[in-house]
Amino acid sequence: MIRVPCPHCGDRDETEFHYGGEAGVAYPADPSALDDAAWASYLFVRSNPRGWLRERWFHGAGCRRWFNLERHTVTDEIRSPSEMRPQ
Amino acid sequence: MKVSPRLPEHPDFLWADAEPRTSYDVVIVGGGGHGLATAYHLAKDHGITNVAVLEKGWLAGGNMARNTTIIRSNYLWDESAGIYEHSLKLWETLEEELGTSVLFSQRGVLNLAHNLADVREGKRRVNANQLNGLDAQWLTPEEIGKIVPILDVTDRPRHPVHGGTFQPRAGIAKHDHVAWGYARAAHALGVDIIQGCQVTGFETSGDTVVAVETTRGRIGAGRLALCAAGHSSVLADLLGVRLPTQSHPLQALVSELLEQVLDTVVMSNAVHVYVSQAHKGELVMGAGVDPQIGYGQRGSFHVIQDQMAAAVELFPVFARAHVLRTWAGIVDVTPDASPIIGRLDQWENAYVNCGWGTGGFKATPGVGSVYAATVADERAHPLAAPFALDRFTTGRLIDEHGAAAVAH
Amino acid sequence: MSRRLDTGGSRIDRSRPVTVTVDGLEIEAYAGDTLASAMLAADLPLVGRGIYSGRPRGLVGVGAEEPNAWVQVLSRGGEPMVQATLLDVYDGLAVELLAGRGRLVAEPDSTRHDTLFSHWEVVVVGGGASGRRAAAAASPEGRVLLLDDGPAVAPLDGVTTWARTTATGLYGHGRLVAVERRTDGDRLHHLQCGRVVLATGAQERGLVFEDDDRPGVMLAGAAASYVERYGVLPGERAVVWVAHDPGLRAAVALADAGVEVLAVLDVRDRIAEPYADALSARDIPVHLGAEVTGTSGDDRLSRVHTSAGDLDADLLAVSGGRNPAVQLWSHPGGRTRWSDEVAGFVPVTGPGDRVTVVGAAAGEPAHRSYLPPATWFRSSTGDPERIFLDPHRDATLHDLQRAHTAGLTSVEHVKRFTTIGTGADQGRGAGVLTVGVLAQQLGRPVGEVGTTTYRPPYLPLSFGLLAGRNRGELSDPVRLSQLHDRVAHAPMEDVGQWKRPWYFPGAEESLDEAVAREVRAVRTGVGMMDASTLGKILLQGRDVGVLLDRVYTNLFSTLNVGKVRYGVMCGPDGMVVDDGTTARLSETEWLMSTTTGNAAAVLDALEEWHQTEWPELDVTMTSVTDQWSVVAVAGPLSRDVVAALAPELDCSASAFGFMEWRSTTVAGIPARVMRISFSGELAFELNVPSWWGAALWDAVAQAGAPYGITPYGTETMHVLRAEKGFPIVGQDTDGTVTPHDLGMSWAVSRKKVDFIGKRSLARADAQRPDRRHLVGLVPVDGVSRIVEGSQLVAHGADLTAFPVPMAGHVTSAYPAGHDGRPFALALLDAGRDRLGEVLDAVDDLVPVPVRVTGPVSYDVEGTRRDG
Amino acid sequence: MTADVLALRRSPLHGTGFGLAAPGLTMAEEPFRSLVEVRSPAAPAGELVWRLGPDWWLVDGPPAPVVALEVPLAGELRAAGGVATDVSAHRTTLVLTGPHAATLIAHGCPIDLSIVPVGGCVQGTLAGAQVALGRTGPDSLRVYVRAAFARHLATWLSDAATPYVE
Repeated sequence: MIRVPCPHCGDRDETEFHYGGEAGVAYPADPSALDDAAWASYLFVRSNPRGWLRERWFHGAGCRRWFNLERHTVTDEIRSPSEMRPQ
Repeated sequence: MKVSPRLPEHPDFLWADAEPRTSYDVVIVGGGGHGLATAYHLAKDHGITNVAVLEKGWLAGGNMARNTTIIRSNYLWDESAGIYEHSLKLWETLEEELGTSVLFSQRGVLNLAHNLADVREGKRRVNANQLNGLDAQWLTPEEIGKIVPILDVTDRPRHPVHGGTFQPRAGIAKHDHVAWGYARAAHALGVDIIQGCQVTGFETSGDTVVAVETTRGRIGAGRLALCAAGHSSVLADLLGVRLPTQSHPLQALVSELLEQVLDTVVMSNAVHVYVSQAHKGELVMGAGVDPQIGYGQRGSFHVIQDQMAAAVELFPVFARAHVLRTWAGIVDVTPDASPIIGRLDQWENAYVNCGWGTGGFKATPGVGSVYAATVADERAHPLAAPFALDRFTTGRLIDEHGAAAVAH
Repeated sequence: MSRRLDTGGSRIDRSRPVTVTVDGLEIEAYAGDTLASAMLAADLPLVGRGIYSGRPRGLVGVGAEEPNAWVQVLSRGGEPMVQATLLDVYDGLAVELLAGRGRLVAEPDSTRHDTLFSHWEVVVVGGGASGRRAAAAASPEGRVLLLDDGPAVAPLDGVTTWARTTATGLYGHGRLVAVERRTDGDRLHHLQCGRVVLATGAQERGLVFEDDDRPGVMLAGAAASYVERYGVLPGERAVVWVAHDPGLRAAVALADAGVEVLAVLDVRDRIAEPYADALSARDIPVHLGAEVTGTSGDDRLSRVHTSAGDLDADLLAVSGGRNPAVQLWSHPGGRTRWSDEVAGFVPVTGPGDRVTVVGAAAGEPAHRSYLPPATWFRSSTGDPERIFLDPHRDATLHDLQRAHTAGLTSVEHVKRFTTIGTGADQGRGAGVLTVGVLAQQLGRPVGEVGTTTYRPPYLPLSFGLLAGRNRGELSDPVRLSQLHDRVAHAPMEDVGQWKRPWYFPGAEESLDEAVAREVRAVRTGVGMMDASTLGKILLQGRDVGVLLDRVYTNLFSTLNVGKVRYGVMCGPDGMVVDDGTTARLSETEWLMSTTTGNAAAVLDALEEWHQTEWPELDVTMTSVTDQWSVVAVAGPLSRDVVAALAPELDCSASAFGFMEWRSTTVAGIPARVMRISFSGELAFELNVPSWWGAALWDAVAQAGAPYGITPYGTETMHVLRAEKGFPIVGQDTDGTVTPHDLGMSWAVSRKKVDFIGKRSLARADAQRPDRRHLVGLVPVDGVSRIVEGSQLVAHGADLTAFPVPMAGHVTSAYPAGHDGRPFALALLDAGRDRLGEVLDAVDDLVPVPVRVTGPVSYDVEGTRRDG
Repeated sequence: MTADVLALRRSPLHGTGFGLAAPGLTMAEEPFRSLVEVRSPAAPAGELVWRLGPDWWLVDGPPAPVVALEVPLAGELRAAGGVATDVSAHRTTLVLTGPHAATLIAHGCPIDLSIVPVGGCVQGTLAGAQVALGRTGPDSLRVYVRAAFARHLATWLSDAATPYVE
């Protein structure tokens, strides 16, 4: 069980959330300027580290806000929900 | 008090651990079922015996030891059916091939449909399977009830059974027997099996991988074959290749030993129930994949609870069975739920086999054969070719989500 | 014969006798007994048999460490494989002894299993002395819970105490799962803990030797506990063999209870003075550096063979050491190491700062007077095939030796080879012993051989308990439209969690007959259906048009107030994910509809794009799916029905155009009426606040009665839309289909710089001319039925020459359209270039020749939508 | 006429017999409340105003005896400057009171309600249904559940309440 620290609602069970994968992967400013490989990288390639990962969560059953946090993918330790503007 | 029959004994000798030598023609990273089968086929089919299998922990202690051992080939797309059916055929002769018992039991696999959309998808898959020469059937609830009397096929359950697909040649095997059988056979052909040897880096020259750096020293590599399942992306990162895989916990559980009540495998993607009764009598069940990335080999308890609710709904008789032990494997999932097999991007002599998600066990013999051929011949085996990494760039995916949300 | 003492027994209530049946034999017991203590009191030496060997097995332990006494409960509905040491007796309890394998019974389980969540600053597991100390110390921290698996916990100030509660799993982030045994059905507790203190104590472990599985061989501490807790004498003449001081204490306790202790053997060469004195005072001979080498007897112990000679005894009490109970510590990833001082695995690296461990579980000795225990596991002699390491699995030293000679050195491999520790007791007794014996076999220190990771649950949990209240109709929420009562007589189709009317059969009418009638009504008269389940999202703000332009493939910002537009949504990969109509209610308000199954996913996706990529857009989104009940009135006569219902509304085609909406009242009910059509016919969708849903349905039925209005369900809706070639996302698409594949290039804007999915549609694979296109199919003979899910192959292809190349599949098929003839939709390779071609649609290897048509098979010109 | 049309309304739990009046627990549906979701940085005015999330509020007012496409409260709140959406028929209101009220919810909801003050609100899942839970007193809670889930939740609550019915 992961207790996810929602910055707006406090710690809640993971069942209230949707997982959003790696954070910080921005939608390209001009997708048409990317070649197929770069576009495929945006579509499909995300960090999959054994260790700390900055990732996105969505409190779908609660305040319905997206936010970022850092989680250790081996221990599930979570630190510092970071800035409010997630991406 | 009824006494139970013993399972077949393991052979008197399996394998002896090797000390790493300075170099090998092929270094396989990952001593699970796929790595061992690949080593075996390199030696057996291609005469390449100067091979090391590096395992960071204990042999076959990863997903090989943690899966629900379901074997089937009834996948939707031609490419998938091709490689899985190749594998199923190898399963059918594996005991003779390896000379050891693997307890492959062709008891059939049922995939249940719970609504009209499931029915449609199930029939689509059965028809594709039949035209690909596979033994697939569509069964009505009544027919299913005859095969699995303890399954409630009335309209009582919250999500009633509307029918299902059935593959009679599908079944289960005993994972330790399989892994150790490959290890024994590979060892007998001269393959070095090296446990407790973790890869920490790679030495490269131009577009060539020269050696692997390990916790037990540098090991020269003529060719490199990654077979590390959920850890593949971590290894590929060391070579500067970002794989489109994500590693998730997949939970499973067993019950106590029970007198036989279920002699086929029943899967229900819609409600995440995957159950068989193993050779000794325990119910073995797989659950859904946790959504988040996780390498901790631990899953979330609520997943197990949801799964039990669904299982008891379908099999009321299960209410009084007990969960003895739960655990999780780490499954590496690709965007199209199909594996990646082939050259590792720009590297001349490095290959990758990963992304099997929940389907890796059943593919073990097939992967061993086609991946070994790919590495030995330095070009993709025809059954492996569609699964090359570049499909994510071209967009020519092999999307098995529709027919197998969790592929098991 | 009874072994019950006249006095004593802290857990039993002698005023409440109960009768228990074991294998058909009635025995007397007391409330507070476990089945194990009752059987011991009744002098029943046999508690089970070896799973493979069939060897008789007796009671070994007093709690969760018991390997042999697993029974099939027959009473109260029955339960397989219940540990007799943890089974509280009740009057009428009936059990059957087992050989390591239980059975499931068909009788339905009616037990009400319960789940409860609770939240605590501190939870202490284990009500022994160290647990009570920890709980008392923690009490100022807030909500503190002390739980214990025993029958009672003495009250403690500032601490909540729960008895009969066993912690079965510790998970990440302070989640503890525990089971409370209740007479009216067990309760599964989810405890969310600020921190957890494990005071779980230690479990006694045995010693192994030849014929160590003979009934009458028992753990010494367990034997003493039967005296203390239940007033039962476990034997009359006993030999005690120990490797640590607590075993000596047990020997003294047994002697004081009246057992004739013939000898005490200790593997060590020295014991502490207080114990030497106590044993000497009771005239009990002590043999140091001694060991048991075997046992004799038939089905129960009669003679013990030792290095100090043979002794006639009916009890051999052994105690090899204490294993700190580190299972819960281990569940979330806590590590352990071997300690020679403790002669056990003790906790080291924690699973995080929320979890601490105290007392015996941390390896602390219970008494300061204790001398160090011996690291000792088995006698030095004996036939390996008769030295049982794990009697529950019938696994012997011989099996372990075979694993070793086969080349296995890891304890994980050895356990799998021998199956030690995989039984119902999960090796609580055998696990550490096996590590020790393996270390000896390998000639390596125990700490180097290592231990295994413990997996939850600590004790078996029934599937029914885990399912809890989620049984039957509660197993997954049922979602109902607010006019469900009006349509509840129809057979229902499950669509996600929704129940939707599938068709409305008349008396004796089949599905096909009912659908044919319903289709005819809509095509020639008027029909009505409940369309409430479609997802509805209200978008508000200045920039809604901008957002919609980005998420739909077509242009939306140009839509005028009062108008409705159809849109297709793709994922970033260019594949269709949803479709629906959006109405512009005002300059800043838009009402979007989604497919029934995708409502939540679409709202989630919109919020994701908005919050994570375009937060600068002035848009808010609110789900209003359940706010509105929607009745679709469709058919050439629908205008008459709506006109009768809504006198204030000018329904004429000129005043109220296709893809427009109006506010009005319908039968006095405030309504929003939309002229949209999923059937191709003139149609009106009446939207009212859902508390008027039933009233609206009644009013439409009443107003439509003169026109023969016919209720129709999802099946007819599908037929009607299929004739118009309207795809259903998720049926005619499967995540691999682009809008172009569907023939909807008209809905893909070329003007927009970008929309979600646009870049992917430019990839080579999306541009292939031979992609699968949506087409129509009709049987060549005009009558053969086409089956959904059929694969399409070349006409006349040899269906025995595998693989048969497949060119596509049938996504939707219906036995009869408006003309009474079968038709279908399909995805076909390069389908739009193959109109007129004949193929075979194959289901179950039976071909049906079909002709490829365009996807629209009815009113191709689109003239009927205006009536 | 207005009264006639109002009388045609059916709340989601109409006719289900839902309700309980036991010593430690009462449960009832309060039908036809005026419920409006408001998006604004500042709390809107109102008797019962729940904070659902950042800049997101639920205003719960008495039933409005008017026949209209939306309840008057929505218009009032819009006029006061918020972005307002009528959800009166989208959700229904269940009122639970008594010392067992919070415990009853804890049988199917992992949220720690004890840290929710009077006037505080949390959103989460209860028995598989998304709900907003507002505390109006030490022993009284309001449960706002989507209309389509209302019967499921009512059945579940009635089942879970069994131990608290003396």
